[in-house]
Amino acid sequence: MTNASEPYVLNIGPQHPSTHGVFRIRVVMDGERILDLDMIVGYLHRSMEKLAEERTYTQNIPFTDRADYLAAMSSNLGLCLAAERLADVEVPERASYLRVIFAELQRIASHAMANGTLVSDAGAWQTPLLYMFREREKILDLFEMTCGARLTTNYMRIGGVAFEPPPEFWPALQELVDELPDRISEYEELLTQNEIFIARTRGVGVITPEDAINGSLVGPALRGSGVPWDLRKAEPYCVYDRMEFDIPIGTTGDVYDRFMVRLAETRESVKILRQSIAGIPDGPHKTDIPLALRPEPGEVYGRVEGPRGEIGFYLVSDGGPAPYRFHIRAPSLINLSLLREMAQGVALSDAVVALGSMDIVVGEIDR
Amino acid sequence: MTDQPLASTPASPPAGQPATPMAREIIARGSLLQDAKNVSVPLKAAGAVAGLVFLTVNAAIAYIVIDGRLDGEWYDFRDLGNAMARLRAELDDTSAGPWLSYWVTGLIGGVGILSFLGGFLLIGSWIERRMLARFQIRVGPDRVGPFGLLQPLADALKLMQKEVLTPIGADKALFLLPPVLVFIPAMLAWGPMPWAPNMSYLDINVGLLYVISITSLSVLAIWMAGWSSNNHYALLGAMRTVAMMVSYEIPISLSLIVVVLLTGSLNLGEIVAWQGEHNVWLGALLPFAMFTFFFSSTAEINRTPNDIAEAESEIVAGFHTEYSGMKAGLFLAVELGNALLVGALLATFFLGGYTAFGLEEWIPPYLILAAKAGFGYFLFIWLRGTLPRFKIDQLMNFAWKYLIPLSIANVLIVAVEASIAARWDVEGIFIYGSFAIVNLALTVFAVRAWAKVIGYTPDLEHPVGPRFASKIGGLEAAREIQGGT
Amino acid sequence: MPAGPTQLEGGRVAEALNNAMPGIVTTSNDEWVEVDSMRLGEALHWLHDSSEFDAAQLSNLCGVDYHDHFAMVYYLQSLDRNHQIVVKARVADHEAPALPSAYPVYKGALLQEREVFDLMGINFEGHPDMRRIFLWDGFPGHPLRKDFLGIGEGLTSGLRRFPFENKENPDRLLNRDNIIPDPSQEVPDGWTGAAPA
Amino acid sequence: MESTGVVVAFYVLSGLTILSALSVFLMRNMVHSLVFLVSVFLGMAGLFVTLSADFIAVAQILIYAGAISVLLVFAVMLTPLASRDNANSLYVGPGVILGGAIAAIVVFTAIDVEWNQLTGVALEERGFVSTIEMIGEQLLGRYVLAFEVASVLLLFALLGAIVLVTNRDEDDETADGDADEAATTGVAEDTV
Repeated sequence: MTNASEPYVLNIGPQHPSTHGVFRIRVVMDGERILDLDMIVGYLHRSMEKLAEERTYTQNIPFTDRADYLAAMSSNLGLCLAAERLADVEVPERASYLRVIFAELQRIASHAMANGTLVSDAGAWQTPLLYMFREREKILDLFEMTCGARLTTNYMRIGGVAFEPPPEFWPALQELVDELPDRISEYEELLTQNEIFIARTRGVGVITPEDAINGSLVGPALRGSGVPWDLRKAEPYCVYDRMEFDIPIGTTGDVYDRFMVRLAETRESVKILRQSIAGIPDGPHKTDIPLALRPEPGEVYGRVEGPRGEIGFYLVSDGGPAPYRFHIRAPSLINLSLLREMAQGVALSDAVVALGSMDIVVGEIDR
Repeated sequence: MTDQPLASTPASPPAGQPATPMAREIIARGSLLQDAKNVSVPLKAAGAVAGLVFLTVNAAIAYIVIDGRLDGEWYDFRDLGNAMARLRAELDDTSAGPWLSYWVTGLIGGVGILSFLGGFLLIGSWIERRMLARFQIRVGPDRVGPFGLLQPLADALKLMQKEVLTPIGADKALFLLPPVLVFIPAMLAWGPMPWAPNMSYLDINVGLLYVISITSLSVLAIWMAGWSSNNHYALLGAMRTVAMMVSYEIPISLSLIVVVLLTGSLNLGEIVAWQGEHNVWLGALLPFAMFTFFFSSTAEINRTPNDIAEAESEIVAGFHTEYSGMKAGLFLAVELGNALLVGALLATFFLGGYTAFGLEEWIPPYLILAAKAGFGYFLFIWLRGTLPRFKIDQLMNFAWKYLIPLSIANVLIVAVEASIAARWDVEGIFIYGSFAIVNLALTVFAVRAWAKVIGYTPDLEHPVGPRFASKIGGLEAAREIQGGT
Repeated sequence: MPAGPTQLEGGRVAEALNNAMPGIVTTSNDEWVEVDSMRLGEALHWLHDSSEFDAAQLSNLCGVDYHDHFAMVYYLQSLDRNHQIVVKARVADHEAPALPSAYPVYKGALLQEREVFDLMGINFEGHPDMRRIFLWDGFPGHPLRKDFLGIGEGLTSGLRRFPFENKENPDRLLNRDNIIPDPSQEVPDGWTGAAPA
Repeated sequence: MESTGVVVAFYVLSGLTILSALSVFLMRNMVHSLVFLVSVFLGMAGLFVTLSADFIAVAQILIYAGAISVLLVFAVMLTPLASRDNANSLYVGPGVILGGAIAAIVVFTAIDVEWNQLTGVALEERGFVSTIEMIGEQLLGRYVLAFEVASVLLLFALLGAIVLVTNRDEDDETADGDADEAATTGVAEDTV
């Protein structure tokens, strides 16, 4: 006896609590089980890559804020590194340290957001999210103190950073760094031993290391599958080669592993922050560059390890003040390459959690 | 003042000072103690006199209560049922006949229950939001009225102003009914609740069965809402609700059968009286039944961790996705009311109802029951602020593989105990004390043994947490690390 | 000199590719290796399977419009060896560009190739789901092409000169001197930032 | 007690029940029919209440309105083309015959039975306090065999339902399948 049931189409999004933005998935479902899905993006497409061809390299930095609006610092850094390599600009050491500090602060803030929304997707009604927002708020306060903006920071510059942090920045940062390990332990106690959370996330959305590498996954999604790959170690930029830290990796590549990897990375970021605060030298915070930077004709692919993984900037220069081609390698988009495989045949609840664990930012997907 | 530059605010606050104006304002408010010190002497004296008068009046009431002069009289406010009985007797004597007394007392009782519920619905969402805010280290609604108390009123006004939409393709008749229909069981189930020894609106012999059967009716309204909306989210939510209700009705019934076995009555008033008489709360005697009842109730009324029928991260709002305006508000209100109802039922069945070890002689018993129901409601808020949500298959497994077999075993054990208690004439404290210990031990043992039989091992026992690599690599490195452990 | 710190010499890759599949490399320099666009799939497959190059992951792919032809750039990387290989393919047909898809080798190409198809109009043969991704079906043209929306003959898209740039000395540093004064934006004397009374 | 209230309640409830019962087969939409069927169950429960049969009334709500209707909900939802026209049936002929036969039995019983036996005798005089104790004593005393046989029958029905629903060829149980199974078995067990 067979219970033939009729598949139906469910539109998740573009306005849906768990798509984290205007992102739409058309799902073919059989009861509670997902048979097939089709991802529909582009609601937030602002054609940054085209617009960038009409603007100077410095003018393009704000675009990177708006691409990944949850990790503006990291995107800023990626573009600046690429442009610096293309135009051969030297960066003062203090600026490199400041960049590391802000990139790591941004990583903590972004991971807090990612983990918070993941737990929210798993059904914990906002409590973990708001706990994680507590530290994020403090980090955003530090950003505001330094550059006046909280989300779209536009802080990095080609050749350094825009401003020297104000004097009150350093004690506030020290205080934050001192209390962060305790806070992270609090989240661990709250969630990692919670049986319901484990039941919801373990064995869900499993990605094997082979698939993860082949599917171009990067960042915590790749490390959650057990692949120890981190650009901060593989291709050290700024002063990461002087920092001591480990790469947390998962075991099975499920949602829980990705969650734990993000949590552990936060601890590693605190380690890096400590070393940066201890090691930061005096000196200028930027080098002056021409108002309209005109790099030699050529091309460059600069990349940094953002909170969501490898943020790459492919720049082609034809000698003019604006890039001839400006391409952002968006980890949020490319991490979704395996979404279909991950969600096929699982229940809707699992798919939602799996999507949440990939930590997408729609601004970056659509650009 | 006009030519003062606008940029007069300090650039940054001194170290150690709160950064934002609102935080400064909050800190500058000062404490209650300081406010008290500033009170003038005459006012203090007046307060002292008022306090003395209050104490004297209380002492007088206490004396009268101990003296027993209030018992059963119509002015005895510890039991509003007495006044009603007096009223009925008066009305029965009139020429109009008994129908008048039925009408009048029925109306008074109904209005009483409705006004209690209505009052709770007004304040309940405020309590829930404020408490959740405390759990979530934020302030919560505090703008409308004192402490934000008028927030629910403002919300209701806002909801009423909103357009009530009926989706194209919806089944109009069935779409209009459910917001009203869900209210009916939620109200009717309050009928047999014993508020005090003589204070029960619907004192029927099958009270417990009545509560179970009435609450099982709401599933139909919910299903109608989901089906008629012509929306897949609504339908999914409705079908989830139906499946959950059907599954969790059984553990609930089994856990209440245990109560009936021990107390020997289906009448809620008698169940509470039994607990008062033996000076024991059934929750202590029947821990497993209490847990089953509470957990299954969360599934029945869609509260965390079992709120899968309206899991907002999955199916938006479940069965009431398509409802807008006050209709959605009615669904939310019913949810609140149901939470309090389950709290009251939990109190009645397992926490001694209106009794509190003799305290009900002093404090009006209905206040005790309200406090206990409020405690149950607080438990729901606590859960909501703490736990993630289960998946539907996990919940189904939990009901059918764990709760139901264990509940049946529980019924068997308690049946044996009840017959022992009926046949063995020993002091209550010994026999029920031993039952409490035995049941607790059996519960722990049985749960663990059953988990072993089913083959469940909690993930907690395996090592969790990430491993750390100090150097980078790809697939080979991953395999090496995997193989190394 | 290779542009990236871990990038392999293009010549070395070209030599190995040519040894394995003669004639597949059209040109190479120290940064990249350009392969025959019709045999791109073979090249990627070989690089993916080769134990020497171990190009396990497709890190980035991107198309560039050079007015008369397109160049597809593939950034491959080996995680175990920690190096990067840049493979380019020249798509000569500017009217109906087509190229073998990298999807059979790299699943990560799924969405990136759709993006290139959408914005650049290059058709990938063998891609399972070749549809527009950001723009809607029926959108006129492909925005990232340099001739998008019919830029006329003799004109090019892009920024020729930055308006505030100092014409006499374009390499002067970013400071006040470098900005051409604009009378309408002149700051009045004694301006303190306060709003006018 | 022949008070006017009971009489009014009787007429209201019977009117509701009969109208709903008519609507069950006059409605073109299967879901509407189902809703009216529940209304019939509730009306009948109300009629039981007017007869002082509180246990039967509550059991009527619990089993029929609460459980059987949920079973029907699942039946409707699992029926392909659930929203089709109700008149569009293959079995008009057998349906008419069956309905006629049942109607004949009901009419015959209604005429044949001497209904007026209990009229005018107050229940208190017959020592009738609580139906539930009486029912319990009768079920576990005089009719214990029938009770047990019915239980065993329902147990077999329960097992049969599980066996029928279980996928034998493969052991992948979906959440959906679990839910269906739960619903079917749940109702069966409720009636036990």
